Amino acid sequence: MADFIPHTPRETQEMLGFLGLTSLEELVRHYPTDRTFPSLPLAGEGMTEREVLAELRGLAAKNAGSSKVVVFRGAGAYDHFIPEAVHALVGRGEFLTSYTPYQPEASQGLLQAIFEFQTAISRLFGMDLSNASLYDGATAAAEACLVAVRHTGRSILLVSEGMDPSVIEVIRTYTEGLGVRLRLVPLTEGRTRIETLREHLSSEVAGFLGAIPTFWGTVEDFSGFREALSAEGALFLLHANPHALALLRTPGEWGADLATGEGQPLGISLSAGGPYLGLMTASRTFMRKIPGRLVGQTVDQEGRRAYVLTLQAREQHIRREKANSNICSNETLLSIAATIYLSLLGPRGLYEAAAASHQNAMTLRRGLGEIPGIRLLHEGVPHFHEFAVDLPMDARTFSHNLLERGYLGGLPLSGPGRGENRMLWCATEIRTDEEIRGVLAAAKEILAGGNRR
Amino acid sequence: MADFIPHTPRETQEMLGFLGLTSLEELVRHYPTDRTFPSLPLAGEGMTEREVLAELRGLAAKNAGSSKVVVFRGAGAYDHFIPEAVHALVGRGEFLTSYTPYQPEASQGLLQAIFEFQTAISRLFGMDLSNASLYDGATAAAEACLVAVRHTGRSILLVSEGMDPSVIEVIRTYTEGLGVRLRLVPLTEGRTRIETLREHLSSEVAGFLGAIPTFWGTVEDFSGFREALSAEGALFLLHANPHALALLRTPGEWGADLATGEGQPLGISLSAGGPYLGLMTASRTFMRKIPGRLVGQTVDQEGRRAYVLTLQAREQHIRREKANSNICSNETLLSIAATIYLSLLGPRGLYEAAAASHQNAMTLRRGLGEIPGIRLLHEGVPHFHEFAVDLPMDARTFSHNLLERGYLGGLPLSGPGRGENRMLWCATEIRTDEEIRGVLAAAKEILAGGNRR
Amino acid sequence: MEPSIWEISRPGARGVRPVSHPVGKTDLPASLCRQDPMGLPELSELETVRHFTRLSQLSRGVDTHFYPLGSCTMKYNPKVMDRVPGLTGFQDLHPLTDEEGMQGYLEALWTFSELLKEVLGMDEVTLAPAAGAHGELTGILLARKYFEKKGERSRTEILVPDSAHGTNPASASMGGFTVRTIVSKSSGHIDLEALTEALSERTALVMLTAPSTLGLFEEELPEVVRRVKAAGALLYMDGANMNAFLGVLRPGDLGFDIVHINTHKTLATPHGGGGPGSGPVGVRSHLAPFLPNPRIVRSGKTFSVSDQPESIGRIRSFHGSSGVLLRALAYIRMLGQDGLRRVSLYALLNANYLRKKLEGLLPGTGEGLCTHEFVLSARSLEKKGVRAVDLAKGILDAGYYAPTIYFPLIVPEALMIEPTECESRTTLDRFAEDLTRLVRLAETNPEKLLRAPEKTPVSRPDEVKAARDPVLVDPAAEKRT
Amino acid sequence: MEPSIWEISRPGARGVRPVSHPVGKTDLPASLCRQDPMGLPELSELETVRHFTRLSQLSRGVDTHFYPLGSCTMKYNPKVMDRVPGLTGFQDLHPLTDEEGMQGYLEALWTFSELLKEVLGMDEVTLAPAAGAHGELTGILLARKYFEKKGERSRTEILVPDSAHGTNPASASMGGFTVRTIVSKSSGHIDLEALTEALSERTALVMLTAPSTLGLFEEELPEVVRRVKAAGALLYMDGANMNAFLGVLRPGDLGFDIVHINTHKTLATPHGGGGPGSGPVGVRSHLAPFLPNPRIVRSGKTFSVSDQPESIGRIRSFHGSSGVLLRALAYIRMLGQDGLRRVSLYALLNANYLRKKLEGLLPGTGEGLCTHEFVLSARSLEKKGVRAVDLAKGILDAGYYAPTIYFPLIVPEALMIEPTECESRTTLDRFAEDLTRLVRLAETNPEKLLRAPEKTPVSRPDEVKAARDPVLVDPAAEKRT
Repeated sequence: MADFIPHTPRETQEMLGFLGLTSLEELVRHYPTDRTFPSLPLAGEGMTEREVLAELRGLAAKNAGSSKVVVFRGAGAYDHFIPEAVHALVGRGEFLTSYTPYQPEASQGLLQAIFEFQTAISRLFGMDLSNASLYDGATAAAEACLVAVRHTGRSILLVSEGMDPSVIEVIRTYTEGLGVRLRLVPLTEGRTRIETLREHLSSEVAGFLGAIPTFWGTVEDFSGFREALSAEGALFLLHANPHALALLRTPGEWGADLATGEGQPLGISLSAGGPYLGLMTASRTFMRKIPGRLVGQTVDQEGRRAYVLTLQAREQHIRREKANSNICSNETLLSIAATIYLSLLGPRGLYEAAAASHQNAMTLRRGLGEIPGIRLLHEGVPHFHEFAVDLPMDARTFSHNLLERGYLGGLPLSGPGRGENRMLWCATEIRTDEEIRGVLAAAKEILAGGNRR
Repeated sequence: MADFIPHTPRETQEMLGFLGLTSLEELVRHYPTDRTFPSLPLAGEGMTEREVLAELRGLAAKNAGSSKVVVFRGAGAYDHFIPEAVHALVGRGEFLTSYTPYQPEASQGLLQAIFEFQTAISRLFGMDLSNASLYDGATAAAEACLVAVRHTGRSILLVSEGMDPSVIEVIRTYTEGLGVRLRLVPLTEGRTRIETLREHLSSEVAGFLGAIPTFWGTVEDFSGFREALSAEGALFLLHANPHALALLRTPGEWGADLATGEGQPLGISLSAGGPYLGLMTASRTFMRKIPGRLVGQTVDQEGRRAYVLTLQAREQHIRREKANSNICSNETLLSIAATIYLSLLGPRGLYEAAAASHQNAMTLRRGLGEIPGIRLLHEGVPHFHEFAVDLPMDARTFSHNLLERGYLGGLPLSGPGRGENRMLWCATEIRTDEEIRGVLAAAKEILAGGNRR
Repeated sequence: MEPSIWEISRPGARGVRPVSHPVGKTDLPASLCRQDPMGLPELSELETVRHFTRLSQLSRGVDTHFYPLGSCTMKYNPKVMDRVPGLTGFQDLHPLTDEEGMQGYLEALWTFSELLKEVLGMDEVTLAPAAGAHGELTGILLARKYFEKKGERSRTEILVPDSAHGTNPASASMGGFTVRTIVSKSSGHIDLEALTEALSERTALVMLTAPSTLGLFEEELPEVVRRVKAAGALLYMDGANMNAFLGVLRPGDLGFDIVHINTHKTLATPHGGGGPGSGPVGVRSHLAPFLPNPRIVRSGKTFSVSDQPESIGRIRSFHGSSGVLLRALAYIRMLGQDGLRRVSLYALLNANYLRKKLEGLLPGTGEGLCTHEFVLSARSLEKKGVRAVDLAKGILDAGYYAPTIYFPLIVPEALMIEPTECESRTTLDRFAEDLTRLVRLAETNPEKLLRAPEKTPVSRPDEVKAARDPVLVDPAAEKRT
Repeated sequence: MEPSIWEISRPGARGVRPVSHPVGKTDLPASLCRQDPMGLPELSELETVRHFTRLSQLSRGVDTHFYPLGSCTMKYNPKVMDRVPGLTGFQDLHPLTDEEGMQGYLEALWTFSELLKEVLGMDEVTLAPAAGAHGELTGILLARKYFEKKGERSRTEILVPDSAHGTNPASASMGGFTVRTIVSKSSGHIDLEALTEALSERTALVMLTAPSTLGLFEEELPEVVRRVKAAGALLYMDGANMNAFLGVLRPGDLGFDIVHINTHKTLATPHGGGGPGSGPVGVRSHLAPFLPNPRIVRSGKTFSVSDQPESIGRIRSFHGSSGVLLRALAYIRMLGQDGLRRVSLYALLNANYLRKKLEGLLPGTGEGLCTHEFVLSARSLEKKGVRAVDLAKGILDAGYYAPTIYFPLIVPEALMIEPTECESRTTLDRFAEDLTRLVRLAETNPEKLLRAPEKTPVSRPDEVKAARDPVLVDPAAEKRT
């Protein structure tokens, strides 16, 4: 019952008349098919907005979102506090209903917001520059790998085994057709030994991609990596949780050439996995080699400060098959959300959120470690806000029992090298002591009790 | 944990220093009391925004709102469809965070929106003009009565017994101190007979206030009222549901001098009773006698169209104790919401909503009338979208049982002349046939069954 | 300029459809049915959205500009508060829901009034009034009822200082009282002698704005209280200026019998372009029985709504403006005791800082420290033909909203400036520089100010024409009858 | 202009606090901790709100202006759709929730893909791609996998017409293919001979945009399909222009093997200033096994997520951009079958109407009816020194966003105009008048156009300077290190 078409019947008739037509259907007579107007499994006239909202509200209510269950799960998507002002501002129609700012004079606000995003992210990563966003963290990492391959002309990519497996999968998907060989560099006790890195290095290696922190929540010491890689002419790539960078040594401080990350922790809703925000930063050397939009500051004809899309010679609409990437639409609205989030929290707020996440996770970890039968992994290694444990029972069953008690517990892991009983936990700054005590009590009860179905 | 104060500690110190002070507390030393800084039953540092939203969400979840129960209750507050665009637009910061447009050059958009509200409401009521809103329908009716008293210099007010009792109460509260005598004009079979009106008329009567429709949902025939009142020098006032005016003869068509109404049905959320929107319209004679803001169209220095607050000589900030009313803040944001609502629905949409409300109510009425033991009131009299019935059991108990089944049924009425078993039902355009069948089945079950607690 | 919505209207166009099925004619008799066309605009949803989005952009708010509108406390309205009234269970709650179905709502309102009682130092609170002026009227009706019950019907006068908001005398008048104006001293403080002289056995109520509209706290307030009580009258506090003492002092402790506050000022609820506001009233116990119906009552863990027999009656249809009140509750909860105090202390800091920054520029009122706002007089510029309004228009061009002008009435060419606690020193410094520049401009190039504003969508509207030949309804809509 | 957020920043200022308790130092070893300052701005919440509110006002969107940006389908984004991703249970759902805790979400996405299958006439759909170009890459990787499984690894070429979006060749290249460009006929249609010549046993995929970027539907499409299939290659449809045939014809019925659509174009999800978009891909059954992981599968009334062994693998971290996809689902549901058809028919009506209104003004491409957009060439104005970009700037001053310029590349000085179905005839008439006036202006007073825009917050930025000496990070932030 809605089509958002403004025409009155009379206007339609007059417009058709102006075109010398008598019916709308004549407008598609020249279409190269006789199978027009297929029958679709939809009511002829659709729903009212009230009806459709009711239907979707019903579906939404079936899910165990974080307003229903207490979330102790991360693994790439994090349940952080998001100030309401973020939603209020990015929801403004001017941002929401504009497109890529091809006409800078009519899009200065949007361009400035993106420019501020680039600035905030490059500063947070300690890198020279940032692009204006990519799809998500995984595709950003994959694009960074492609930069390394193109830049070095080499075909082997070293990826830390500590990388989120879904990120590794995406890199594999992106690089498989290009003759790139992916080699996983194993962890030792949750960290990459520089000796292990050296063993994998050769003159065919385009780069090494490490994680801050690892999928297991461990914080690596990358001392000497930059030098070891440079010595072989390989690039140093890091993939970082931007929230963690409020606490941890940055890609810039480690000497990375390119650094990527998933921007979701910066004020983006969990939203069942998307849309998220791909971050890509680089040292100035790679300014003309990275993919995606870039906004630059310049002046207008009167010398006033102005912003424009710049260095477009890298992009698909100019270079076509020779472009750095095929990316066109990116995640601008979410990059603005992240900029607003970072502005609202500021350096101290971001530090507090990150440090409280860390502290909550460590409290949870200690508590779990005290439960008989649960074994902590990576003992003695520093963690950010995630950590792994081995359970004395099947992790999926354990998770199911926690969910029944109102907790989205750690992520059950399975597959090669992980066993069936491994679980990856996370706690963010918004978890309270009471919630932590609650999940620990639930865990004890499940392990003690009879409901291991 | 929030105070929305931007000062850094250093700025605070420097500002205090500039003032020759060393502490903030010195700023209140001259306050004429030694009982400063009382202890309050609040945590020293308050809650984060997340915590406070969680608390309020918890309280909200305890209520049987219309997303939880099917509403068949009206009696002054109506569960109509509200397009999402209404919320999206009135929520824009420029509207939300501005105040009464004292500086017209910086508030043209706001002024134009109010001007459009005045236009839409005056057209809907069929009256010459509308003010820029009052608090709610009841206070609007009371203010209209005061206009009548002032205009005629008389002290008796006739109010139809068909008026919403809460409106009558407010009129009584507003007029009691002014020596005004309120006389209720009784209904006969849900309508005021003109003979009855004539019996109440005298040269002391300031005016008669009737309702479109009555509290009982009945639609009165006011033929001859205008003439009868004019003959006695009394004013004809009508209080109308603006939604009903899409169907029913308007105050303007009946010849009213002033007409008021509750604007809530025009796109305002139920919100447990407020803020709502007081409507006041008038014939041109009363332009300088009505209370509240008025926006007028004029031109600026260059002859461009411009809008301003006008005829302010009526108002409290100019006339003080001689003002038409004490009103200052009114309900501007809600008047904009109503204007957006009316623009989105247009005349056809409003007609459809009103007509479908009427038809749904009549379907429900027929259904209830078929249930043994339930007696319909006001048979044979036209209704809008409300109607009364007598139940064979206590109405509150009946309502309680309906609520348990997911229905907010008709309003249980009690008090003089109403009995304990009377119930006032309502159906709006958003009630479905299925919901109507559902509540009828529930009603039958309750009346048949054992759960009359 | 944006065309009017009737100028955009296209006959036959439709926006949102409220029902999914076709709706036929009703069976209502034609004699009772509307014959006139409805005269509403006809547009698509996009046209409506575009129109009102553009209108919003043609208005300044706190979200876009510094808004030093004195007496109105245009502080920041935290975005989180905007979420509260929209919560499912509040937004969609019918006001006449059976009590069992609105326990959460009743608890929220009850909690808010309990907090307000403490903050105001009063024994009872009503949340019903829809705005500050509505709160005043409520307070006045309470006083009437009180003396009626006491058998003192001869108390028919209300005393109001000449510095008061216009709503005070207007409310007194609406309540059926005679208003006597108390002339202020030249310092702006209340004239104790004049007050004493005016007080009599006819005095029902003395309405004070504390701190006064001049940004001053009556030094002699304790004495004022003593004399009013001695005369057997009640003392009313217009709490519009509560941002000067939130968490710092309590009207009840000062001896006031009745106080109203404005949540849209002190408690950060949005002003909405002129409402909705809300004006809770606090009273001492001797006035509690008369508070408006209905009342929210707690009994154990259950909340209910009931009418009290001695009440002044209803002052509106339902309980109160919950969409506003719940926002204010959230605000108090977020601030906590320390936060509430900081509000006032920083409001005072900002006002005093800005006032001192402007020292010597234009004469102000009062000695020593001001409260949360202050008043300057632009009279000295009259010799150049520049009035307060011209300065205000210059301030618009400088990128701000303008201060309140010509109020309080007792200060000629008044500019009433209230920065609130929410503005940064940077903003205050910049505003002081700009105002200084504008006053200099008034002296060197007054013509420029008389032409202001030049950077707004329109220049000064012809207000005389507007009042002389009022156009209150869009002519484009009339045409479509 | 609005200062940068670092210029507003005040060291030590704070906005929102994420936690209610003080947070101390962590026990992490200093060698692993950040030493550099974070370099983030420090502001109050109000300063942040005011800054971004002002920035928003400095940008035009569909909500404020007619936005005829060709190829981008800037239609109205119904406000109700904005509510959907924020619903509790969607917005707060962790993507790795146990399946039992996300049945409603999985059902919604499954329902949407079922609908898309029907709308596209394809056998399977993936909702994973984050944008149109991402969908293209997905389709190309599917083709690679398909031929790999089929043992036809020698198919290493992708044919792309020269009228295609730049993303087509770029995606092909990212997928590891060699791109061969097919030159179009002067009419803008595909050159069947050139295509036939280019087709070989090395051809994996032919990527067509249908209708083409010139706003024309290939007349000889059935023959194109026949020849591509005969060569053993797959046929890809870039569905960016689906607004020309939504509900009218189905790519599957035409013989395409793979198609992507852009929900932010055809299905009215907001463009967000450059994203998030979403680019679902539909395929015929022979390609279904290779769709990206994870897949949403229904079994009875239960939905689950699983990986398929032959998949090309993951193309992003999680399932898809649900915040976008759920909006699109709402849109389809609201329109129904008739509404979907009307979208295209009215998009065509508007484009053809506006094109005819402009007839004779500037040369266009194609004979007869166009589809949902059309291309004009401003080459004739070059003699006056006016280029397409100058006309675009004039259009900004006239109160619109500008059409796409310099695309498609094969039309010199191209202006690509797409009005969408959402604009009223009034808007089209006014735009036609304004464009006519501007073209006349180009002839009579070209200087005026070369100076345009004059009514925007800035005039033309120096793009050469921006590229020659790139400033990509705010210098004000650098200073604060």
